[in-house]
Amino acid sequence: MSRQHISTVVNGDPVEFLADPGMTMLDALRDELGLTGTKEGCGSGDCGACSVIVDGRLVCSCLMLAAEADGKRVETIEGMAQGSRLHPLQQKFLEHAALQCGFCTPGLLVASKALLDANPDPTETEVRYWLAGNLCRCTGYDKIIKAVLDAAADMRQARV
Amino acid sequence: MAHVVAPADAAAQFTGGVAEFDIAADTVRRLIAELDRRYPGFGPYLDRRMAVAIDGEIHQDAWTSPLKPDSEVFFIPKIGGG
Amino acid sequence: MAQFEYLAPTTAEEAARALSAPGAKALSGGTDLLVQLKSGRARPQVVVDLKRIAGMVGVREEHGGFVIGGATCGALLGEHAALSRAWPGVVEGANLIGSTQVQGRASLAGNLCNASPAADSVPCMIAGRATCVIVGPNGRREAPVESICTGPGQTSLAPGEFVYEIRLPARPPRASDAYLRMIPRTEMDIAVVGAGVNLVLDAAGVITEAHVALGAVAPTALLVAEASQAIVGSKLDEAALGRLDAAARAACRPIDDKRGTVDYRIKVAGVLARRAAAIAYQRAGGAAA
Amino acid sequence: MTDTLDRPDVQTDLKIVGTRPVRPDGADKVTGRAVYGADFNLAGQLVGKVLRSPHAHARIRSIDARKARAVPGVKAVITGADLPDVATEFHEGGEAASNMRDMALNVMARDAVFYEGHAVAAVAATSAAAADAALELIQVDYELLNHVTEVEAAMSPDAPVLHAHLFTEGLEDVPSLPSNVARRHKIERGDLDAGFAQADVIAEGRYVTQAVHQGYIEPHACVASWGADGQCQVWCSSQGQFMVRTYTAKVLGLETSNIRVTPLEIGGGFGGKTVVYLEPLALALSRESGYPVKMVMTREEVFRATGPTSGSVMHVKMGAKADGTIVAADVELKFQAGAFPGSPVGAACMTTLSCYDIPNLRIIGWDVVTNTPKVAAYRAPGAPIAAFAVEQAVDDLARKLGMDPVDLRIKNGARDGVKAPYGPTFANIGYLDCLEAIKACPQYSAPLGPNQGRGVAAGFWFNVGGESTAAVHLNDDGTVVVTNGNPDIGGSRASMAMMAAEVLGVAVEHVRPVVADTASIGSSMLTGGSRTTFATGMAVIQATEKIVAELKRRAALIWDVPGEQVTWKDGAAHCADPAKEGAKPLTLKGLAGQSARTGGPISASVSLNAQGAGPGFGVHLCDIEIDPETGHATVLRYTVAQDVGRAIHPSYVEGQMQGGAAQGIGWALNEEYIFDRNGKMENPGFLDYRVPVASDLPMIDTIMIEVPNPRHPYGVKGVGEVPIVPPLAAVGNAVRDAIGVRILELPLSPPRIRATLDAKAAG
Repeated sequence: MSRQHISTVVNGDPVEFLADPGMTMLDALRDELGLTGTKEGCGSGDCGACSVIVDGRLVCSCLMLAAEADGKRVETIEGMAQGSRLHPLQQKFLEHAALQCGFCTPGLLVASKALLDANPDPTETEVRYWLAGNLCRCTGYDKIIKAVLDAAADMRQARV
Repeated sequence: MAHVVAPADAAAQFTGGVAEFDIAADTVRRLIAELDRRYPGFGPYLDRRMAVAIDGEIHQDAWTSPLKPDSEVFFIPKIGGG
Repeated sequence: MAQFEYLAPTTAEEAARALSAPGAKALSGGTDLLVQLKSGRARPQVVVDLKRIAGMVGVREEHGGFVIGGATCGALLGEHAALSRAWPGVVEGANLIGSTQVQGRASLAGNLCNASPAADSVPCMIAGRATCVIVGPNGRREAPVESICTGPGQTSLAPGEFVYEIRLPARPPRASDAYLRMIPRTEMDIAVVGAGVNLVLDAAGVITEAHVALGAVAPTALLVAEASQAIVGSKLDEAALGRLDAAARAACRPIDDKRGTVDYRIKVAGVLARRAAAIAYQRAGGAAA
Repeated sequence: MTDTLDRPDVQTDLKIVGTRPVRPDGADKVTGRAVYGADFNLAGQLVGKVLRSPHAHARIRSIDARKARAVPGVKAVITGADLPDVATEFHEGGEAASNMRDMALNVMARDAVFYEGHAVAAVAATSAAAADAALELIQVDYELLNHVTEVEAAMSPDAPVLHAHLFTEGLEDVPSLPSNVARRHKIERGDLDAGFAQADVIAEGRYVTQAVHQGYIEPHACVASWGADGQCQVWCSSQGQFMVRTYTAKVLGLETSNIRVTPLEIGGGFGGKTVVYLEPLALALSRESGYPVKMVMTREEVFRATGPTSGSVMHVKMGAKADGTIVAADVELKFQAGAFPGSPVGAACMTTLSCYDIPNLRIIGWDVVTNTPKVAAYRAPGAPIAAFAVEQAVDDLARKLGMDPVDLRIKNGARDGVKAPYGPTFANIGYLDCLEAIKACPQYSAPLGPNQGRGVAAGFWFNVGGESTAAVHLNDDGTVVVTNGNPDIGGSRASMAMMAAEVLGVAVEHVRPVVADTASIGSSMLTGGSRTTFATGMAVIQATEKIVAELKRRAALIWDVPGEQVTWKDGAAHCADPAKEGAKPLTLKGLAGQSARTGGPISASVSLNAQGAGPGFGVHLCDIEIDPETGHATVLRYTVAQDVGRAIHPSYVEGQMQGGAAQGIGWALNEEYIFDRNGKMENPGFLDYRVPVASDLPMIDTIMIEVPNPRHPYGVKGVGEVPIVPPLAAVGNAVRDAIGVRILELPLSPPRIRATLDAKAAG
């Protein structure tokens, strides 16, 4: 099976790589493009550690073929900060100690960004159900939800 | 004379069920040596498997821990953690 | 992951030809197919991505009803205000599949053609009398959604055929639907039992038309005629709900598995049928049952 | 050398301890730059994969790998025959004491496989596809044997015997026949029969729990490189790089000096990464292939082949007098050990009654091998299981006595001066304070609606001290590096920096904490047993105190005054010599700048075996609502009160309390290993192995009770493990309160709750 030429835009930068047909988007990000911030926790779409945003839509990159990314815009954790200026969600996760081991954190940050892009003023319940696909085993979610709500408030403030 | 207590199952295996002893010893190392003299094989078993609690405080590896004349010494299985 | 060839045709006819090849499998959202590829349960030689075919992604209103592209993701349905107003149950079903991430990919046609008895989107499609437009090597045909699944993992589609779009009929006034499912957690699980109810009321709130479909209680989703008869002509009073509960339970032919027991599924099928009917009744404008 | 602090006065006027700075390693973790096990790569590395047994119990007659070796791109294939036949030897490398032979056999089978998923061969190839192809071509000739997975079945005389050499230890008379019972633990006190004779009420029950997994989101991963000169390097995520080095050396028969292990970031462990699975295989494959080898487990492999904790059957009988005095307790615990001996039933025996002062007790524990994956530690190993039984028996006693369940625990609770069932006398413990805090918290008196229930439960864990090393170095500009050997799973780098900064009297931002590889720091016991902040923290404090002593000596040299005339405060040396009136204080920066002239670089290192780890107590309160028609349970509200000694970084202490509670709630409601008739796990994935998701849980309120541990300069006690002990029973008691009948078997899944309600309705 011949490798396929894929051209896509990752975190705003045009990128090209060759992909075996069976390669997932997650494998492409990690092994072809060296972006190891997106993690594999299960490979079956049940843990959310591989969350990325494709054309504005939050998806699991482990359940998407790399070939499907041709011509699409992909946003990963590596694109959330602007240089060394952290995104408000990244800053609040640190301030609230909303991570312990940190393995689920990239997926949760990308998913939370997609949430606030769509719903700038979510309730606690809306945050919890939106993030239900991002498993965390260390924190019990309490501080994560508080960090997202706090960041949302700051971002609404900044917009005023 | 330190008052020494070993777990019932360790005692069952080496001392025929005797689990409490009174032993004159000023360090844990010497106390274990005396126990091994009375019940051959008991010393290495205690060293390998047991932590030592002296007057209420647990010492995981405590050969050098001093004993007071009326110390209370408990041998307890080594504790792992998760 | 076994090796295969990836094709992304831009016309339905091209796709049908590609899917006719031996060992060819269709790809829409991929949230079932990729899991099966990785576990080795599926070993296709060719994967045909349908998402670049015009009409496969999107929702449009037509003759008062709705036409949903076969590869449209559940999240997009939830964002379509008119569809969500007219068919809250269908949209609910699509938006309970897996996680937010899965709903960003999983499609109604994919959920249907994967033929899992527990598929969340299927009960309300069946109860809503939805049909699907099927494209194949010898042209297009339309078929009711309930005719697609023939058993766990099996469909009535011929080689080369795929579901091009799902059609939901026009809604008379005072008509609505609802979907409920039983899962151990609050998200992420496969339905242990699912129930979709579609009702039409008259001006006095009497049920003139009712369709009840159950998921995960038989080799395929079940359209339960006796359950409809149990409530048509009523205002969904306690007696009607009791008859509905009994009819739903009687129709179940579930299995014991790692998610639930036979006894449990039968009992809960009755419970969910009642509860979904009450929600659909309220949505259709009837007083709270 | 062992620096034993006898009785330091616990300092209270602290400026940094107790604050909540952002953790120094946080930026990398929120930007995706942190390097976890699977993120590390070496040029030219091969992909390693493992062939695992499809059978739960079978003898291996032969393995033919010729076709596999012929696959293009395959560079190495190994089986048990390529690894040393390790002799039985007990070694203290990570947990209490592990049998090296069993560990080696668990890393790769030799003559027989003991569970479905047991490693039988491994390959290394230039691509994953080639490795997969090779695995399918390895032919293993198995002779199927009968298998047993359930613990009581494994104990019965006619059960298939896994190990012919296994004779039960701990019995009065040495048994003549081998069996699956590896060991009997026994703790006794007083006269059980006399105790029960005094009892006015009795509570009794047979409790059953299933094997559950730690559930860390990061699968095991490592990269290994066997040098042509025999020098080996390993990069991996684990709870202890020294543990990996010790066990890998034992399994491969290598000198410790020939292995250097570099710790990568760890994506969760909870005890499950305190043993080795892949590292010895990756090194063996690297030796045979001549290339570095990278191995990453799939989620399915993590479930099938890495240590869950024990499934259990437990019998509890407790008696109390009418006035609420508990007079007798008889507890029997049967725990699965998995394929090789070593379940946490010993620790369970020691903890199960430790919240109580009971005069007459007997605790029997059975360690039973079964054809299931070898059990590994899971956060306070064994204690949550035993608490599930005892804390519900206590709940029954309270109901029969008509007594408030917290009051009953206060009346019989462990306190200073009480002798623990396993021996030592408690001192400086805050258990009663936790009970009072729960009784006073708003949730305890909040009204409950229909189908709602409230449950309370207590929990105990010893906490461990043990060996740690820390080194502190002063940089040229007066900033500081603190190096230690403990992987940072939950923010321990922040605590180390805070403790060093406190001693130095400088802002924590000037202290850079580093976790070093096994060649760059003295040996340290792994991160686990709730020990890191206590034991490694103690080493950090002592090393920093040595730095301060040296800085004062250097200042005295500069001022040319006697040493006693120099004091240290707020990050600077102060001169008290009247002759040097007006001498400006010498800051860290100033002293660092002159270090060349005053004796050279300023560094200090301390290695110690920390004694006196203060035990931890916790009391949890759970409100739950049951849907009577579907049996679905929803946790409405949850409060955790815990004696934390002294919280160095309160946010991360709260995080341990909340995380432990969440794992316990998952264990109680939905998590379980499901085996089919062939001993094959039916749910090896996060879809049907159901850990709690964000929408399952409410906020988890925390009450930190600080009863300082005098054996640590700042009063630290371990906090990581206690919080998982009470929740199983807290949820169990809440469900009982809601539905009026107790369910004695986990998990409390909807089908089980609905079936219980139906049985109750049927009378």
